[in-house]
Amino acid sequence: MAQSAQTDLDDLYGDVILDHCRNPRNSNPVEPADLRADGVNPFCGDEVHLQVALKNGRAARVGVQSVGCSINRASASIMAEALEDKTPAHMSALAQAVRAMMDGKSSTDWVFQGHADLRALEQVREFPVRIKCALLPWTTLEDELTGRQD
Amino acid sequence: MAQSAQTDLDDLYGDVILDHCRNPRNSNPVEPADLRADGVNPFCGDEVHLQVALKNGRAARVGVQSVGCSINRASASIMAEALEDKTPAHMSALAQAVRAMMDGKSSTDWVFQGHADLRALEQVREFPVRIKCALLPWTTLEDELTGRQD
Amino acid sequence: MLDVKAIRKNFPILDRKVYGKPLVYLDNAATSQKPHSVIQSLVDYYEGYNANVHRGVHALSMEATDKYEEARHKVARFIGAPKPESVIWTRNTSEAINLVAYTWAAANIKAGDEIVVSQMEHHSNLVPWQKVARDNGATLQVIPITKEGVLDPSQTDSFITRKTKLLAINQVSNSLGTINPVKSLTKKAHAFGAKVLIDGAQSVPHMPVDVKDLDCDFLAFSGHKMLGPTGIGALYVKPDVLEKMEPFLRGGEMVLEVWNDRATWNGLPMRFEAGTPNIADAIALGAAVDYLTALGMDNVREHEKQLTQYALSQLKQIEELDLFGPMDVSQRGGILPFHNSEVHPHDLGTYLDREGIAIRTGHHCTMPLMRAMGIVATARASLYIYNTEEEVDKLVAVLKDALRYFTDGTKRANRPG
Amino acid sequence: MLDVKAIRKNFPILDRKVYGKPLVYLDNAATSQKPHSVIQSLVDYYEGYNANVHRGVHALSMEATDKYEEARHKVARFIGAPKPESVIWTRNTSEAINLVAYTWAAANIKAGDEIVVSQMEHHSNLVPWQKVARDNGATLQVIPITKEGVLDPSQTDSFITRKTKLLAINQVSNSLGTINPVKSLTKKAHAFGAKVLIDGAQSVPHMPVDVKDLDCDFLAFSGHKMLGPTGIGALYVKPDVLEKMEPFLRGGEMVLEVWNDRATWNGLPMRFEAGTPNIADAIALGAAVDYLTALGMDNVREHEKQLTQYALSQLKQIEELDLFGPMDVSQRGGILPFHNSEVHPHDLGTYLDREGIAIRTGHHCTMPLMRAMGIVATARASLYIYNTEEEVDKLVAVLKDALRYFTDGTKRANRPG
Ligand SMILES: Cc1ncc(COP(=O)(O)O)c(C=O)c1O
Ligand SMILES: Cc1ncc(COP(=O)(O)O)c(C=O)c1O
Repeated sequence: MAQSAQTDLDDLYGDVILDHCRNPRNSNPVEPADLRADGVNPFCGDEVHLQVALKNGRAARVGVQSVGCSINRASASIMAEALEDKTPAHMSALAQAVRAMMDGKSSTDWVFQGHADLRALEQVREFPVRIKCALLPWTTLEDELTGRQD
Repeated sequence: MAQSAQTDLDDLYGDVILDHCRNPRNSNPVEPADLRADGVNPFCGDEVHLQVALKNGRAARVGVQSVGCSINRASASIMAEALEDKTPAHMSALAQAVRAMMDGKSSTDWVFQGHADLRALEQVREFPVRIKCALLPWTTLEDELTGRQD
Repeated sequence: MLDVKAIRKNFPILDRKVYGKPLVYLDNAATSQKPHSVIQSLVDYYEGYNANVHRGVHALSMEATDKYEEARHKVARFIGAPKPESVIWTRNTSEAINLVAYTWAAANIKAGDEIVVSQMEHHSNLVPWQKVARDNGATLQVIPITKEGVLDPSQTDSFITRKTKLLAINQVSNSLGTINPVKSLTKKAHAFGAKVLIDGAQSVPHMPVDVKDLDCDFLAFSGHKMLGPTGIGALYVKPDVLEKMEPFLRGGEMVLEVWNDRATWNGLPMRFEAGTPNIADAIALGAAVDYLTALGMDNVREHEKQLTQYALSQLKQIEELDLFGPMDVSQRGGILPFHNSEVHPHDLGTYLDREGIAIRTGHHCTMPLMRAMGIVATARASLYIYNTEEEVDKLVAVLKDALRYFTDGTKRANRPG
Repeated sequence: MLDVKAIRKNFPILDRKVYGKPLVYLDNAATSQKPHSVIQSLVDYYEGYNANVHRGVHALSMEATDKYEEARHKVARFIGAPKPESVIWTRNTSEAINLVAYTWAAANIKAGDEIVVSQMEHHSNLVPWQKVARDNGATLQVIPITKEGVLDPSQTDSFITRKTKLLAINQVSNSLGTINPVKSLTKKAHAFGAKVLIDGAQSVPHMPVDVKDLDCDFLAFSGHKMLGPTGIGALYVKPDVLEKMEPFLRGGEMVLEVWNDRATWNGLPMRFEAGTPNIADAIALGAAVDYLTALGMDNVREHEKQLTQYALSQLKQIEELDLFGPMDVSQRGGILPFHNSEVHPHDLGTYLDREGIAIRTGHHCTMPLMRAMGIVATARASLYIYNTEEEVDKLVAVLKDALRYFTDGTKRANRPG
């Protein structure tokens, strides 16, 4: 009975997602940190905590801890990996690109170069109620970055 | 085209109703009066004004003036005629009997003896929205009578 | 122009007979009839994807949420709202106006302020302001009307002043048909810093209405008067005003986080929609908007204008009848109140009913207007997209019969059979 | 007992496939599905006698008014209300509770008074009281619950005191299934002169509820959870309390006479129903009540009790699952919340959905309860008259698969194809 569901589900919970979910990257807290943000989705209890230490304007150390459903946790881990060595401006571009991708907007391919795992999040679009779960890490990051620009 | 409607309508606007409507009985104000009541239905502007002068505990002179639709006016005139020579207790019984008749309850025939015209009001039951019009004179009377008993 | 014959086929109820006569439905200002597509959208919902909306993780809930929010988009587009979130679902126009009274007005109207309405408001756009005025120590000002049933132009300006905090006015009067110059009034009120609420119950169903063009702060209207089901209406609020409004009804859906002693509010428009919404009827109102949009609101207006013109010209020929409202159809919606000094409107209404003709009689929820006109009640025929000149002819013919019936003592003898 | 097979035939949506699988609808606490008779009653209304109610002199309006008021009678009889006029139509439970908060409570709760609720209230029976308490200087008291998810019997009594002005409590918890002893609580509260509001959203659809027996002052419930359409619910108010209540929404229908500066109120229940009501859905709720009455509410309760017993016994066998709420089904409605510490409810919900099984996941509008239980969200299956043991078996089987899928790293390799 469950086999056919798995075929569908494997689109959502693909190997990349499950791998990140089970083996989250850069999950140790970073201290001291130049960027620091915490995000919560009170509806489902998803949480994300983010720290970045910059060196020469680039992420030298990244820490992301997440709680909640697998989509949120995988997205947080994918983000933790993607932020390595990035400038804040580049982080911003990544976050915007992920949001655009989830909105179904044409994706700006160059952003994804070297970040194949980001593409795995695209599957979440087929599960509209879960998009918020996938976006929480990224909106948390964006809020921190735009907050700094103010 | 209108003929068939008239067949129906003549049930409501029967000869008795139209006769009372056009030639209202006891329509002159009575002064001085022992019973005096005024009723209004603000929804449609129907009005009833009632005065009764008693002598030896019976209605010696009755005055009823009405404004509004034909059903209200006919009912007021029928009432004006029916109250002649009645005791307040008998008036009360009449009012209750009319109300029961309009509610579709079994009518207490003795009340209607000698008041054939009261029966004409029974047709209004077929026109539910007009029942209030027919009842206004009677509820106005009842309010006055029960008010006196308090 | 409208293909009325084709339109009529879409309305199942128009096949109905009343007392053996074809239904002539001329009570559209009270509520409109519904096309098949609207009724079918209810069936589709309940047979196919009924579920509670928002946050449901299962397929039915996602489908219902999509269609429900799509309906909000449709309604928003229909009235030219800048964002779908500026459209809040309500039960009807009355609830929409009360929502503003309990939230924006309760918080912003201060002692000494003035709330301005007109003498031709529906009770729903008058009684809520009476309470706000009393509670907050403000004054209710009523713009008088002329004998023709339009806002008195010599006086209107003097009512909108620095003291005005809110102008609440209908765009089309349900009792007179009068089209009020709400755009220019809004401009005047805004010049004094006042907010403007437009009661669109009788305009949104019948003519193009664009909130950006009108620039109003609030627009209230009912779905059931515009081919939609009963139980659903909407309040449009200008985004910057809405952002600052405190919630009205409290409970599920409208909160973000809740503790025992406090709560934070959800985003717009959910903040104003506590509890399970009227999902099916919102979706069906979307279907009604689709229907009207396909016809084109300019065409709807043009049809009604021409039919109103025709009806006025016919009714005028019945000498015993008083007509109310402006005679210039460019200033008037398809609402036709009439009155005969000898025959009570109820008697007329009953007579017409027995011929299958549905009109409304009474004060039409505008008692202060009736009082100002020196009458208690009128009979009112009101038109919509499916009405025809033949129906108007029937109304006029039966009306003549009725007047004869009630005023001519000899009619019975003349009647055959 | 119920003939579930026959019942299922009456629900068109149950024929639906989701992702090619038969729909297993276990989200009844969110909203129930609708039988054909309810859907048909909407079609009959809109195709046959749609018209605005009250005061209409024409045939459609009289027919609509009759059916509409007949529905009120049905609902009143269904809950044992002494008079139909003590039933006020609302959109849903949330609006019904807000109506009491804005009217009776706003006028009668004084500084120093206490409003008592429980730790397991739906946001709709909590957030409105937070506002009343704050506005009126009263205190909100929250009766704690035990680990088993019932009101803490050692503490409950101490919460109902001379200071209590209102006890507002659900009869069945939508998050736990707990049946609260509302009759004895009402007695206690009345002994101190307090009024009692019962949130019947999860009880009225599922068991016999009699307001005379409970002796409550207010009972709120939603039509959409009891086979009725969305957009209609009801508030019962004890007649002597209702008589003294000021109106809530103001406008057409609820007034008797209106002047420019003031108005008098119409009789009951119209005084609380401003504007055009949700006529069609009220009539359809009447049809839903007919359906439930024909089944017999004792039978409905018995069916759910047995099915709940069965479901609990099956779910208990999944060791990795935490179950919530009382395990004694005589104290519990057909609501089955569960949780696994490793797999988030959303992931479970998505997995089940792809097998056609609709459950709800989240905080179920009871955040303070979730916090008290030390979790954020649960997955919740909830039962109704059309659910079967086979469906429970399917739930349990797929749940086992899901837990394996999300916690067993090797599952993919094991899968054929
Ligand atoms: C116990 C309880 N109270 C109140 C509500 C609110 O009902 P509605 O959303 O129909 O207003 C619900 C529905 O979820 C409920 O379960
Ligand atoms: C001008 C106007 N305002 C308000 C209303 C009230 O609308 P509803 O009864 O749908 O709340 C009406 C409807 O009769 C109306 O015509």
